[in-house]
Amino acid sequence: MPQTDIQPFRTALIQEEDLSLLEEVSMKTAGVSHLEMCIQCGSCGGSCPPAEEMDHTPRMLFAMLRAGMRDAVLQSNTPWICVSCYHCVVRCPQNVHITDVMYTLKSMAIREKKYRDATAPEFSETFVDMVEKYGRSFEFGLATRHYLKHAPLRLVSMSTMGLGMLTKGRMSITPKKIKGMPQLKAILDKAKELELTS
Amino acid sequence: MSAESGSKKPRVGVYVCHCGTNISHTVDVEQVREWAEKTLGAEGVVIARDYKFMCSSLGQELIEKDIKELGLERVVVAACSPHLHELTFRGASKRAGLNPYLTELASIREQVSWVHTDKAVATEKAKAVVAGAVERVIKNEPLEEIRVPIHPDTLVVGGGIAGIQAALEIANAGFKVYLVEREPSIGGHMAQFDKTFPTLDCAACILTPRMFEAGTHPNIELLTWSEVTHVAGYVGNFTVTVKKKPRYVNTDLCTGCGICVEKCPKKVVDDVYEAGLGYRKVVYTPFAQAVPKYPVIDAPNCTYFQKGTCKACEKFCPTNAIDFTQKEEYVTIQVGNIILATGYDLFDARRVSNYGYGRLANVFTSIEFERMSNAAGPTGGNIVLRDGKTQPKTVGIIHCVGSRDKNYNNYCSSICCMQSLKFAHLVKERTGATVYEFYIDMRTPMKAYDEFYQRVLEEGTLFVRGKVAQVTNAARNEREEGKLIIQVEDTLAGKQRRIPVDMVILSIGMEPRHDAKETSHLFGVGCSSDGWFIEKHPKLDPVSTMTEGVMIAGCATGPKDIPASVAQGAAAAARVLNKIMQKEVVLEPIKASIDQEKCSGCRICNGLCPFNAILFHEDRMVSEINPALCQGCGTCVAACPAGAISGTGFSNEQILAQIDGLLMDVNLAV
Amino acid sequence: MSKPKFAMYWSGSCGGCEIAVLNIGEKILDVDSHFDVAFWPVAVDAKVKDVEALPDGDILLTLWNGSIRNEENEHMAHLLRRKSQLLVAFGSCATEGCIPGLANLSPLGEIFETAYHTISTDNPQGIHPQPVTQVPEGEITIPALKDRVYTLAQVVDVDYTMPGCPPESHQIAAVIDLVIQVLEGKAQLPPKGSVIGAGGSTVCEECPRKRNVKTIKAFRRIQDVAPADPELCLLEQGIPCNGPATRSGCDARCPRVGAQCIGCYGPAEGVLDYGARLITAFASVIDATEPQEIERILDGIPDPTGQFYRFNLADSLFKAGSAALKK
Amino acid sequence: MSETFEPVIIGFTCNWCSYRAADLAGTARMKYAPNVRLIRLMCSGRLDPTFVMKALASGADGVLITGCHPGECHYIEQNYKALRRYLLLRRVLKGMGIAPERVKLVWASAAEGLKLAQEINTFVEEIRALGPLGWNRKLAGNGHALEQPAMEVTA
Amino acid sequence: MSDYLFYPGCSMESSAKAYYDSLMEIAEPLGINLKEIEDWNCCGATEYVGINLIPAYSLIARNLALAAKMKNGTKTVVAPCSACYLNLAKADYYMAERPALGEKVNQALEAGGLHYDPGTLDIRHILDIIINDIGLDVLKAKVVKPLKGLRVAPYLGCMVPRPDYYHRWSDPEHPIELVEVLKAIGAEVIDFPRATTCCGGHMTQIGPETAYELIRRLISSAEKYKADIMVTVCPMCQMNIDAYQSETNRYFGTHYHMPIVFFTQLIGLALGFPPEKLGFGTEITSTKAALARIGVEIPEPVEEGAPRRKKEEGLPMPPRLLKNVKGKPRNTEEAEQ
Repeated sequence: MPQTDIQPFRTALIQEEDLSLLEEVSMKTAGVSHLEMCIQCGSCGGSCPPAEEMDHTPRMLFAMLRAGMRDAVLQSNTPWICVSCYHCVVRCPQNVHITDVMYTLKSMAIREKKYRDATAPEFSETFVDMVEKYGRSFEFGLATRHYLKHAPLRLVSMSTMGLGMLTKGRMSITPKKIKGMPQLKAILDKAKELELTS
Repeated sequence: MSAESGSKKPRVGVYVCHCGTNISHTVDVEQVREWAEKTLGAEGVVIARDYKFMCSSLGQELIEKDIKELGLERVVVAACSPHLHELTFRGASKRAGLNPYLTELASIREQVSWVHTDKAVATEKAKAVVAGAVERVIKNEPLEEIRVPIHPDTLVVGGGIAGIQAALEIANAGFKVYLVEREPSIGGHMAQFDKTFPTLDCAACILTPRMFEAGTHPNIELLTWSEVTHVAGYVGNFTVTVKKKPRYVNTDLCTGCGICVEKCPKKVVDDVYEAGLGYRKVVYTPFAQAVPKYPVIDAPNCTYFQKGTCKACEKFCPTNAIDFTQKEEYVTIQVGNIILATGYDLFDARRVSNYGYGRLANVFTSIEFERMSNAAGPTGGNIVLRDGKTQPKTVGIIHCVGSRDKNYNNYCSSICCMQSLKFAHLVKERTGATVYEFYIDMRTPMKAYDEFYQRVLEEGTLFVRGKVAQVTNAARNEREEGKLIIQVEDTLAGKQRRIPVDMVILSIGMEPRHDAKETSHLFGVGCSSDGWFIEKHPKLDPVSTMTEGVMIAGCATGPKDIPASVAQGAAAAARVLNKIMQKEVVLEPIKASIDQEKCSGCRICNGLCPFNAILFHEDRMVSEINPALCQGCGTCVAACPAGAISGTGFSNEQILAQIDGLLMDVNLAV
Repeated sequence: MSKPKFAMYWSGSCGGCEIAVLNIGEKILDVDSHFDVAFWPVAVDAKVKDVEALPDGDILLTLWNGSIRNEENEHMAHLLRRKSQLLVAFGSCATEGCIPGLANLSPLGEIFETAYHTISTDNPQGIHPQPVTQVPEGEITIPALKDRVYTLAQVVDVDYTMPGCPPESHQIAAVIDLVIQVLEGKAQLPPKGSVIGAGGSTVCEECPRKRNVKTIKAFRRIQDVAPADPELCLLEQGIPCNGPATRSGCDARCPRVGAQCIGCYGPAEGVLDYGARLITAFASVIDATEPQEIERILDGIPDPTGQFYRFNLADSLFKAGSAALKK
Repeated sequence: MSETFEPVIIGFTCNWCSYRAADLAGTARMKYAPNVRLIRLMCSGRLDPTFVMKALASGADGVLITGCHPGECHYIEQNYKALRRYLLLRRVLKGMGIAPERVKLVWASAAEGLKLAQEINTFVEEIRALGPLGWNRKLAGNGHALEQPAMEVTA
Repeated sequence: MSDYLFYPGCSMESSAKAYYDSLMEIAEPLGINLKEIEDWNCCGATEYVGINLIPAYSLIARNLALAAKMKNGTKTVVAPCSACYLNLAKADYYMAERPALGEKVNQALEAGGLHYDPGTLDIRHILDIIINDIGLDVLKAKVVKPLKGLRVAPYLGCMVPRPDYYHRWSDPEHPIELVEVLKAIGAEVIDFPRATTCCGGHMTQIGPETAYELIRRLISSAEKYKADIMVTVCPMCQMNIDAYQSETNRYFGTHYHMPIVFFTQLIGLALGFPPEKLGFGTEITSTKAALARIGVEIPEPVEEGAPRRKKEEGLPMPPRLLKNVKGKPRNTEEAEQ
């Protein structure tokens, strides 16, 4: 797990000012983020169902983006807690694509290895591995591999449920694979070379 | 460009304005000047000058001097839009003895320097625009401005506080006013309010005297329960048709005793005056101090009109004033000026579904609360929950509902902060409840407004800076059971909060009237994409419109508080009085006329004029245009297959020449 | 004493104008009695070299009918201009290009193709005319076509124009009378550049049909309107009649007998583009506000360009279609 | 043609809507392509097809006609007349072998400075794509027989 | 029979088989002809976008490109899974809103010999199809066994009504579509305040405590409103509430029993199909008790905000709004009818 000595959200002093940060995040976000339009009203933070688990409310993260607090933002657990419920998006008076910004922050945190808990990032990566391998998601493989690594104890408690899913035919132990794997691979390989630059 | 060959070309002067640096920073003004003198010399340009501010008195004198000394016969000023300074420079020419209509403005600011960046390209375009103006002005003809007398009467549309104010100002100056209001009584939104911020004086106490004055003023003719259906004519001479909806009450006989209302057996929800919070009879006066005092029968809900029986009101009326046979009637009035004070609609709070209005009983709108807190309202001034009895112990007031939100209305409704503070005060005063105010930004800019904010702070209202995310009845724990929970981020604490309350008040914003677009067409005034009427100039001419003789006042142009609306009403009145005192208006002499020799009487133009200015002489089999009715649109000019119709100011010759000028560079290249 | 000289020439045209002149009956004798016919290929035998031999301005009056289609036309135009005091563009071809002018819609290549190498032409050896041909006897030439059809005024300076396809005989007679009166000092010539032998308004002025405010829901070909109301304005019946935009002078010949005016007298006084007048005229009577509906009504005019420019194309603002102009 | 072809376009504006929209675009400092040169009419109903033909025949590559939105005409309904003429004019142009897309009618209210600016940019690009018309040059031919051309009409 | 391109999504062949089976049963009688997109791939759920943008959208766009190739007659792609529906729709929308994204994604697609022009397809959810294309009247007409007396909590979840860039739904927070459909098949529908709140999504995997709390909120308020059963349109929601209910109970020491099924399963019952053909019995939290209830009367609950007309004493309520659009205030009396 990556270590960073700076923990800006523990001090009242801003120690980093990366003023291009906001623009960078905006650029790397799908669609037109409208991030620069945020008026700090807090309708996002107010809307968030799992807010109680978050280091920062989304609004606060956006303020920190403006303040250029790169590490603090990318270390925040907020994007990883986001459940993609889009309540904030439809309520935002400025049409900020909040959920998509959260995705962007995750990908940046992964690229820069800034996240502080590996559970979520690695779950995503496992999921993606499956998809890149088979072209379809593979719940059984995903669950087992994930729990083995991150919650071996939970695996036990979950097994009853998992068993239920298996016996009721709601989970298969063999992955489905699409015909066009080579094509998909070609597409994804190409895609990985590309970056949103404008 | 051989049209002029033979006959000698008139002497043209070209004046290029720097407009400080507004033009010169993107257009090489000197180059344009030099080019005009050289290249356009062949077209008749004898002098070209450039100057820092052509519109300044010195700039104008420059032109006057040249007209006199160089005997200029045409003038082109390359500067800003003709809508700003056409009159200025026509004036200059006139003073120097040149017919004002032989002067043209070439807009190289709005159409060139302000909208382009590349200086070289902009300069070339500027030249083209100037060339166009020069070729055009050569074809201009001297015209005489048309003067028409102004009818001294005025129409005021909308009987809210702005309209009442305007009407009184004009009436007190001794001129007749028709005050049209579509509701049964004048008074408008203000009549619904209890207290007014920041002074907290009672709305009724300050409004009703004005209403009464308007209702009894010898110079004011009230046309309530009426709507304007048609407007014809132009400044000074409007012909307006007003539809008077049937009251089913003979106002000559009615004494306003109110027995009919008392006896009427049927109650319906009052969506207008009581904002849906209370009931009224089917025959009703909206409120006690209504002006005029005569009641109205709400036919669609009236048992007699539905079932053919009842007539309770008729039976009990001591003066036999009830008249079920009344039909709507149309009256035509002549006025010289019109003031539109048509006001606003309130935002429909049900659209913000996350605030639960319409689904959660104890979520109220600001207007509902106004009625509730009003001693004359449905609860007699008691602040209670939807059950009609329980007093709230905690109240949440939410700002900016439907305002400052791209999902609804982008703009700030400007009164909500103050009205919310007022509510906080009233709730505290009447119930002692705990009050929360949820705001994004506290906006208290006018006189004594921030002081009021201070006062409410003192009173212990709890302010939370954050746009409320949702109001829900889905409790998460006992503390929240049976309450409305306001979920919000306290942006100052940086934490999400769930605050259980008994009552929620939504401070809903203002919207343009739902029929603002129709109204704007009816009166020919501009209407923004939002629906607010457009001022002639947002700063310097806020009560005039692009249509001469039609003024605007109050919330019809955008959200305003009472002082601002009153001020605008008075300002619009001043504008009208100024016109009336001038006794006559000057009209642009842009008119079409038909060459009787060339007209073949084919009658193709006859169907084209919406102002019925074209008449056909059966005897001579030719059409003719009535200059008084012609508005100068030029549609018939463009339509005449025989080329028999010509239009002053925008003649074919002028426009074709302008095209040649605009394309001069293109053709020089060939 | 010698009589003033008269000439008439026939370039790119059908010859109808010559017939029209002969149509004036015994008036033709007045021509003979007042003029020496110096040059009139149709009527008298004279050679171009005779004309060339004349001193400049020796011919008093030349009636020129026909468009300028080839180099010979152009050459003769310049020649007769030099030799004549008064040059009159006589008839629609000379004044506005007329039917020959419609060639301006097609490229020359196509015109040759159609004329010499299509089924309608019997051309076994597939002859394709060349401006210059070598034969044993030497070199023979035929005049090359110009890129497009020109009106007389587009090539030389013209004194008067006399519209019509052909000009009405009574109008011709009137003009001849006028000239004679001028010769006898009894009348004044109209100002140079005037249109003669025609009215100043449009056909509707002379049309006897009843007319009202016009609103059209559909345009229909005259043969589809059966029977057309004999009293009522044809346009009001949806029949695309060019009368409203066409110069008066023919006494509304066609509408009188129930046929729509096709516009042979060209534009009214001072009109820059004849077709444009018809576009606005027809558009103005359409009774619809929805684009689709308007388009549906316009479908009733299958060939608008032909309808509006049948006679005037060569003299229109565009003068030709882009096909003929593309370089 | 070269990519740097800069079309010259004549724009006809209505005094009450689009001309004011142009003023608004100016006061708001909105930037748009400099290829359009505007002429002010009192109403789009004043637009005589002659003007459009004159512009195209005299060297313009395109003509932009602007007026009040349907139902918003300052003169009540004259913009509908402009619409009818425009639709018929396009058919005639097509018959002449001129791409009807070279003439475009757009509605822009006095409040729509931005819309006007955008419409102008779009139209300039459309004309750029069509390439030069250069009718004035075509007419200025030497008058002698020319080789086979192709029609310009695009559908 | 109206034709649609069909994107089932991974869960339809595993955890949400019941959804798939029941949909396949009811499609025919409702006249819905589903043509499965050949060789479709996973949409990346909410995971891939969190790692790498362009690949994530290329992954989605491959499906769009394949679908576009198949579209003849219809341009509508139907997705029953919320996440799939949203991903497909978002890709189509963003590729247009952000041309730069569109270009990049197409560059990637070219590598696989594919291409997609945003706007070529309409991405719609099966519920949208049933209510707007098929229509309630047709549905009502097909009902043979109205679910009289079954109290259902309509649970739409998040990704169907939100962000709804194409404005297909009546409201992003309290839409009426699912309610209408359930009423049409005779069920008693409760005014479920949490109809569109979150089930915890993938948090059941990576942050169970967070998820359990969200699940608890849902189950508890469904129970508070005396619902016999919850009805959803989303595999993830169904999975979380069904399969993780016992976990949740264990975590909070509660004893909730709130079965949850797919709306297509209930439609199936109403259309008279036998439960086993509709995938009943595959749920972890048994529906036996609930289904047994059908036909039994249940007393009226106290609902907040009863409609104005019924209520003479106290203060009147404004009528409910039908569709959330700008317009004349108080414009929707019809909302009452």
